[in-house]
Amino acid sequence: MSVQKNPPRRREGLLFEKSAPGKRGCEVPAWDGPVADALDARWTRDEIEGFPELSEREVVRHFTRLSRLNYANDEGFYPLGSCTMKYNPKVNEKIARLDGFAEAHPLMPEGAVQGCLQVMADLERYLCEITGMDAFTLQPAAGAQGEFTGIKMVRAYHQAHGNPRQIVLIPDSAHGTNPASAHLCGYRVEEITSDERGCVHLGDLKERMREDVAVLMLTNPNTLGVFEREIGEICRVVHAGGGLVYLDGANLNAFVGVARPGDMGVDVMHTNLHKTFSTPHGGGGPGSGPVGVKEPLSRFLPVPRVVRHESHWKWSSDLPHSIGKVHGFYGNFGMHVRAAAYILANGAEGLREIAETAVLNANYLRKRLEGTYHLPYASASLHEVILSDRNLEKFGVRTLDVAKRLMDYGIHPPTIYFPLIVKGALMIEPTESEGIEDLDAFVDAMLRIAKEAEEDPEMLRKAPHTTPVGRLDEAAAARKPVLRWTPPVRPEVS
Amino acid sequence: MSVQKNPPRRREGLLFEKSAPGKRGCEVPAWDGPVADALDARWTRDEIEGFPELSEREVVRHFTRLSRLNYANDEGFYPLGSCTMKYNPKVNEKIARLDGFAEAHPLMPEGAVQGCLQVMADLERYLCEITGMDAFTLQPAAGAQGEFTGIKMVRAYHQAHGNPRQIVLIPDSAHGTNPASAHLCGYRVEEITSDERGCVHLGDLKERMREDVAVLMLTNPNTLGVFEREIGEICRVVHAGGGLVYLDGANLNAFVGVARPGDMGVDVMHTNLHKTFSTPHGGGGPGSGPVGVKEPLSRFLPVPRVVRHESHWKWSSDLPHSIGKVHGFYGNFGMHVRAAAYILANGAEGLREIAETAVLNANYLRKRLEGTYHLPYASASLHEVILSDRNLEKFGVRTLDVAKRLMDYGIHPPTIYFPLIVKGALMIEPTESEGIEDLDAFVDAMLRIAKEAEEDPEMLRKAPHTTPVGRLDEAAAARKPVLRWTPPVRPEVS
Amino acid sequence: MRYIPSGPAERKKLLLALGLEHAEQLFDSIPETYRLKQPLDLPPPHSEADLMAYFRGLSRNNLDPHDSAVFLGGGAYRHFIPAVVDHLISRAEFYSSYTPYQPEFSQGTLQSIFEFQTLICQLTGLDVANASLYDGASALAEGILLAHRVKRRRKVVVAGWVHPDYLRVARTLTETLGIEIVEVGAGGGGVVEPEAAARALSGDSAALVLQQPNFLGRVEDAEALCRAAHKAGALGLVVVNEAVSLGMLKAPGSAGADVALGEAQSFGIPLSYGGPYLGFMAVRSEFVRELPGRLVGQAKDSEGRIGYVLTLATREQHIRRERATSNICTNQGLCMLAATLFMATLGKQGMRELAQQNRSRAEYAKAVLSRTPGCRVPYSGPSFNEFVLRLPKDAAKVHRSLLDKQIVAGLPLSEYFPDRTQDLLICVTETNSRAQIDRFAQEMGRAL
Amino acid sequence: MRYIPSGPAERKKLLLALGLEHAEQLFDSIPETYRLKQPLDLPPPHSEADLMAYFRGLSRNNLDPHDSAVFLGGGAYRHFIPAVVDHLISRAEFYSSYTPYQPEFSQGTLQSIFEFQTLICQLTGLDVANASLYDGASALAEGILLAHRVKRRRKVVVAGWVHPDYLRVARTLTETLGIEIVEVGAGGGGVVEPEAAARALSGDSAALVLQQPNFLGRVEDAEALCRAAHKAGALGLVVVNEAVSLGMLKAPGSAGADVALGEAQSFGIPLSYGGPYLGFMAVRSEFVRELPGRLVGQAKDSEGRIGYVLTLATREQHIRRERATSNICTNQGLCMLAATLFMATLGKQGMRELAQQNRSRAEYAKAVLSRTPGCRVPYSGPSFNEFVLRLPKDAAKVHRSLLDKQIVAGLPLSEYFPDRTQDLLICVTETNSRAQIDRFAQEMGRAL
Ligand SMILES: Cc1ncc(COP(=O)(O)O)c(C=O)c1O
Ligand SMILES: Cc1ncc(COP(=O)(O)O)c(C=O)c1O
Repeated sequence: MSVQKNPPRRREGLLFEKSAPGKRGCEVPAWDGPVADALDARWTRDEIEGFPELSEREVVRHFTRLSRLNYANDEGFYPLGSCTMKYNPKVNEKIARLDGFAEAHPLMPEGAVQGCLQVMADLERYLCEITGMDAFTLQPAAGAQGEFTGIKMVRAYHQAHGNPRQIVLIPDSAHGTNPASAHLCGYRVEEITSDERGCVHLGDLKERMREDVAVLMLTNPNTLGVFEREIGEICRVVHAGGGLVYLDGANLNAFVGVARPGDMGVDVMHTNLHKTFSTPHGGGGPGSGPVGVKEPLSRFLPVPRVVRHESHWKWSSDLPHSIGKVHGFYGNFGMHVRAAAYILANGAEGLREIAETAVLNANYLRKRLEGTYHLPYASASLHEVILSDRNLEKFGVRTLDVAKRLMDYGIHPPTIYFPLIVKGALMIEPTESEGIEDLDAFVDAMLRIAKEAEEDPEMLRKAPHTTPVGRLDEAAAARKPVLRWTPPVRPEVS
Repeated sequence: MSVQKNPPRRREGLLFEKSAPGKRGCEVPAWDGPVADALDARWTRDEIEGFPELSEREVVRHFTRLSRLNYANDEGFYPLGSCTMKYNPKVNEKIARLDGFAEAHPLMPEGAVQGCLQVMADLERYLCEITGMDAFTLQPAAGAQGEFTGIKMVRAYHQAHGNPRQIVLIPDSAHGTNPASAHLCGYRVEEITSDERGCVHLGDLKERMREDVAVLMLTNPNTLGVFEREIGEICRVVHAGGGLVYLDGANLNAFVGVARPGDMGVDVMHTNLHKTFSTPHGGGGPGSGPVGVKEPLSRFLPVPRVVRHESHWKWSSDLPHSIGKVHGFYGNFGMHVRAAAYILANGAEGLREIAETAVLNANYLRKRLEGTYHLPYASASLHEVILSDRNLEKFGVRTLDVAKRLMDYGIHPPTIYFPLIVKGALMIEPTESEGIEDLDAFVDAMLRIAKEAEEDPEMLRKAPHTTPVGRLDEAAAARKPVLRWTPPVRPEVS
Repeated sequence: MRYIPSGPAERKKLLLALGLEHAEQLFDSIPETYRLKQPLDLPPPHSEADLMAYFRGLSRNNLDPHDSAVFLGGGAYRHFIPAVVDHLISRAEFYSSYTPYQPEFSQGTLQSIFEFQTLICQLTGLDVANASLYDGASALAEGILLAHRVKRRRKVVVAGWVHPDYLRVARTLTETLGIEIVEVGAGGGGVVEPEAAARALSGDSAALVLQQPNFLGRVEDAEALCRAAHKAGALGLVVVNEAVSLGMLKAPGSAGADVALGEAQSFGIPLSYGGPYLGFMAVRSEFVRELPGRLVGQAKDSEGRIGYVLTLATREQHIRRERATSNICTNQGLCMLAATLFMATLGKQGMRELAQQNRSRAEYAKAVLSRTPGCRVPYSGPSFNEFVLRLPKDAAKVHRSLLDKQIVAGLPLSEYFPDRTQDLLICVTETNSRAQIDRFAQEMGRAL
Repeated sequence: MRYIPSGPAERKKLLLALGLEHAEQLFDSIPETYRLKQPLDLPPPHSEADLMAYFRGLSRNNLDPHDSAVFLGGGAYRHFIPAVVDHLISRAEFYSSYTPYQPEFSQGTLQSIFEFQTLICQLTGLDVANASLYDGASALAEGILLAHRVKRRRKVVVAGWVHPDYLRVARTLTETLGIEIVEVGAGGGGVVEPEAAARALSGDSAALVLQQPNFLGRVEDAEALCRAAHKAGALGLVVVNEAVSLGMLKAPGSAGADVALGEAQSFGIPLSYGGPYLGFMAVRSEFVRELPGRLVGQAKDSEGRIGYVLTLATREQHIRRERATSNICTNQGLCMLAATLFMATLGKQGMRELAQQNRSRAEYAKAVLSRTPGCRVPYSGPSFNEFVLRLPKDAAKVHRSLLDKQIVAGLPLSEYFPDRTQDLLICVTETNSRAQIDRFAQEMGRAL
């Protein structure tokens, strides 16, 4: 019988496939002045070939449908490790959209944008207090750009002391942006191995800490969610060799309000406003990666700096040793407002409660899942816990299968296969934004999947079964990449 | 094997089930003044028993999840007949939320709300032009309240002529609000039968048109989507008997910009801004049901009226024969703004294009579905087409089954079992907001369902199969109604 | 037209499918004589940018709400609205759908209504609540009609200061059914004497109506009044038009009310120049089949899963037509959702604190304003967030002069009661800062 | 804290499950010495109402955008944004999700990116575009790095008026890799002479960079410049910072560019005081494996259904680490979506008309302003929506005095080039009405 209880859903076509001539979704405003003479044809184009023509209704329906093919953090558990998928307060969206902010042109005279400058000055001050650093720049547009900015200042610092040095030390558990940023600053990267606790191998560090080492890029808690207890000693070793310590502050959520990197010997760090400070992840951005420094590095900060001048805020570029600019204007201001609002909403107590709850949640998950899933490092966890697929190997089930199957339970998978030092890693970061109900639902699903691995591994290997599309063949897609729509070739009319 | 490819989704609990003590989603603002002494206990209450305690995050997640259990007009075809589920322009939402409008208190001095008064005056003028009536009131909060207001004015009119009369004539195809509104105005309702074309049976009308008939409530095009061609003659008959003609303008979308009720002999009418004029249906409202009258009835309009006074707009209650007020303030202003914006966006051409496209779409569906589905009335269709389940009877499949099954195809069912004069009615109103792609998808689904009726009627009778819950037992729910959550009774602790 | 998905090409294709040549033929069933020979006389189509500019301009012809201090209540209240409310009611799944006739496709709306009904029951201390009515005024009319149906008596006694507009609407909506509304004036304290109300009640009284707090902001003795009603065999109807007071004042149900109804605009719904607002009604369970409007109940599917459906529809017009409990069809759905979100977000503690703070701010304002030479508060008994201030001179004039200072000094009572020329009805909510209140008192002093 | 779902009861329960007594124990792995002994010194927690009031107050310390006439461009442009853009990017499914690592749960984001990539290719006339970069300035740096990788040459020639901030950023981002950026000044017409550019190019030139229209608003001869670049074996890089111009000016790809990159803020992204904006980059297909940033490609599942995935990830840092094409990870996702929505809504005709109207308004402004006695337009050749106006006296002073009249008279060029004391860079878009332009000219006349 051809009848199916679940008839196949229509695929949502591309914008271009829905287009038909003569339509538009928005008219230009009426203009009652003269129409300019056309420019000479050598400067101009014909119509934009292939560009879609759609009504407003169709645009709305298309993207509403597309949105419903996405999973949202507002909808359910989203434990993407290292990404801190916390709740994005709605009021922040409203604040960032206040006309006075949203319509402020970046080249406005300072007197016309005192509100914006105040927000930025406030945020710099809050970040200094929260991290224990002496000064912040808000220019970097994301964490990776923050890393670049920080390392570039390190370089300027060493240069000012006569020698930029050549090497950046990075633990093997670090995020890929660390080596990439170091490289972009003209440094050679050397890896530090992790010890059996998952932490920086102190012996290895000491060995590699030579005089051409510019900086150690440390992540703390590291990507295993483990606090580098020996950070004091680490900093001493590096400083003794004339090097500096950079902190990748992506994991600040683990201890915000509890401890401060600036008190631990860190010289320069970035923080991701789209992680600890709740600015929305937006399907991949925009983010913001402010960089904080200790006093000796502050003369290298990017310009312009927001400074107080009598009763007003002003921009100053009077910083001769500055590394220059890393952003076309002042960074992602829209994210600065949101982060400032988030800090004000929380206050000191609220921030501490964030760290406590994030760590509590992660440890609860660890407690309930370890055993069933293999726990590669037994060290105490802070805000995230890393498990692996070792216990499922005997059924031929891998981390990828577990991740895909979670979707059938209506849950977003954790980060997988990172950090690289854990084979088949499942990197689970619940954040403080999950309550018992959703934590337990995740645990239940994970435990059921472990059972399914035993009972029906084949089904797992074909998961997900309930998503708009099934498991996509990424390898094939990379082999013959189709990166844009092109008009279908019409069979010639005979 | 206990493993299921599609594991059951968790039910989203009620707010009350998610509550835990000590939480709140919003704090009150800081108050730096004195705290008032507590009122005497005889005036006050203890805590609100059972009221939920939730964080903001939980509220957002709960309602985001609930929203995803809904089907949206922005998502797909929603051919709910008689409801005109057209596209709701996004800019109208933005306009209605402009601070100046959204924060205007209704008791503000007139000088402080000239913007609001202008909007209302504009809209009244537009509606007069569009319908051909002489004056409009915007007070009624929805169509049914508009009906009441109109009939009440009819009563006042007759009363002013010495006798309120006793009877309201209403065709048997009319919407249930018509008789209910007439009744509320103290009238007795008499039904007019429909003829074989689905229109007012002229003979029956003539017979019933006695001197105690106050008004005929006519829907045109009627609920079959058929234009009452003889409206001229109908009005003559009623007027000859000293009666008035009320037009239920719910179906104005069928001929807006093409013809005007005011030119056909209608004395009073309502229009639903949430239908023809695109204000959002909001899951059941709010709506708005302005009422238009011809000059002889205008002295009975509700007060206050917005009037011009020198260079300003003012409220005037100087209308001694007014029926009084039907709304606490001036009606659903938020809907007035949206409707005015919609009319301005369209202009005369746009409005006409609406009617043309709505009728075109309905006739296209009719053309493709008649035959497979039974067409009870062969008269020309305007904006909607009524089919029935007659052809499926032999398979034991009813209209309800077709409606439920449509959901499995991702399409909202049409209005069903209305109008009452068609057995097993499927009342399909595509509106102008559907393009060929969605019209065809609906046709395809309907044709497949007709085939499924033949091949697997049992499956149809159990549809839907893919929705968050299956077919709900409404009869059982009405028998023992559970209309609110109550705390679970805890087993006594022994 | 940008809102219509079919362009010229698609239009042609559809016409072709119908064998038509031009669109005019679609209207062949409308007699030629009625068809417009020329386009409507309306402004030209506006681009979105021009539309936005036009309406922004109009909105700026209103008083700037963020550059003024507004002390207006009188049936519409300015309260803070948490951002989650607008965020969620703006989801297309809520705002672009309609009455949940098809429950399997509408569980989001249905469950929200079920939650709303429960919240209203909890707040009012009654058993059943409906899914909304148009506004507080029409809710009062519906309440009176309900009492009329239940009691089959034709008189309704209105005790003391009920919102005058509510009464006007109630009269318009009920008078043709022969219902007579009798008002019992308030005593000197700004509240009605229960004895006076008792005297007005008789064997043909269907209900006694009181407003809590009343139109002058005073707390009525609802318990005594309801007792009097019951004694006369009438229902006790309590009208609430400042719903925030429910966080603090005795629940109508606990005070003996049979019906609580009113306006819930205060719960997350913008002032929006008077609408859309949110009428509500809750009753004792014995009257459930007499309730007007939609009701949602719990149901199950064949697998035993819980869901929600519209229920007891036989009360409604689409089934019972002229014998329905009301003619209402489209109600205030999205406002209901906003109120549900508001209540859920504030929660048990928030609702209480909000009420308390409204009162604290109002008491503070009462204190500082009554210290202004010549001003006094004529009714000294308990009030919530509104009170009457009596000036030594014409209140409307003072009101106008304060407007130039960007202060809306409440409502001159003369607008409703021409003889009350010296009274201002002043409302203070959590949106009025101490600085605003102090400035108000200062400028009042100058204006006198 | 209202953003955290666990209250005191749940917290206790979780602690109990871990066998802990108090939360401090959770941090045992952080050495005691580092743990804060007292709370951070931050303002107290703000209720939502107070938060809103505080930031609304700050936002009102900025110039009221609806009560002023702003003629500023210079890399950020005020354009009308259709309401659908904000409505759709505000859907939680888009804005609260992250990089689509798990394609089966992210088809909405992935398909949008695929559409964006296509739209950018169509606009630029090139073959492949990525999923976004931080902003136009960093896109230029990435473009230079790409040319450096492809050509293995260390010099980059910048021809004429490229945005000075873009150059500063490009320098910061590329200089440590030994890349040298050489500038070739523009000629008297405000554009660079192709011959001058050709002379500056040599065997160690990796690329020639030009901006179209250039920083002074003039249209460069991109074709001739790219030809010169190719002759020297270098790539032609075209920077676009007013993306609306692409609706009218020759597509960079058609003019011979190998790489088109820049800023697409003009497409539906609010000015927002300089960010977040939207860097983009498109290249000829031969360079696809050298592209920085994310790329989405088409894929299939086992049933042959089409879907979209992140692809060619081996270019990226999380796989290739220090040998990646760039360090970028989080990009400008939601801005990319806004731009996609903007382009889809305007569509083929809208993009063209928008460009034309920008030019018409700018030409009108040019005409009326240059009629002001003493003012002239020093560069008379073709321009788009920006142009330089030369005043008879100090431009910064005039600028300041017009500000008092609520007119932001463009950008005094002295802010970037101290010797250009008499020049204003003026931008006119569809948001500047004729009345605004006329008033600008009038007030300019008075100010001189
Ligand atoms: C540990 C760590 N470092 C750095 C980054 C890079 O930050 P961004 O994506 O903001 O550029 C990430 C982001 O995922 C991260 O998790
Ligand atoms: C024909 C007709 N008349 C009247 C009404 C009642 O209008 P409202 O729901 O706005 O009260 C409707 C609503 O569905 C209708 O379709």
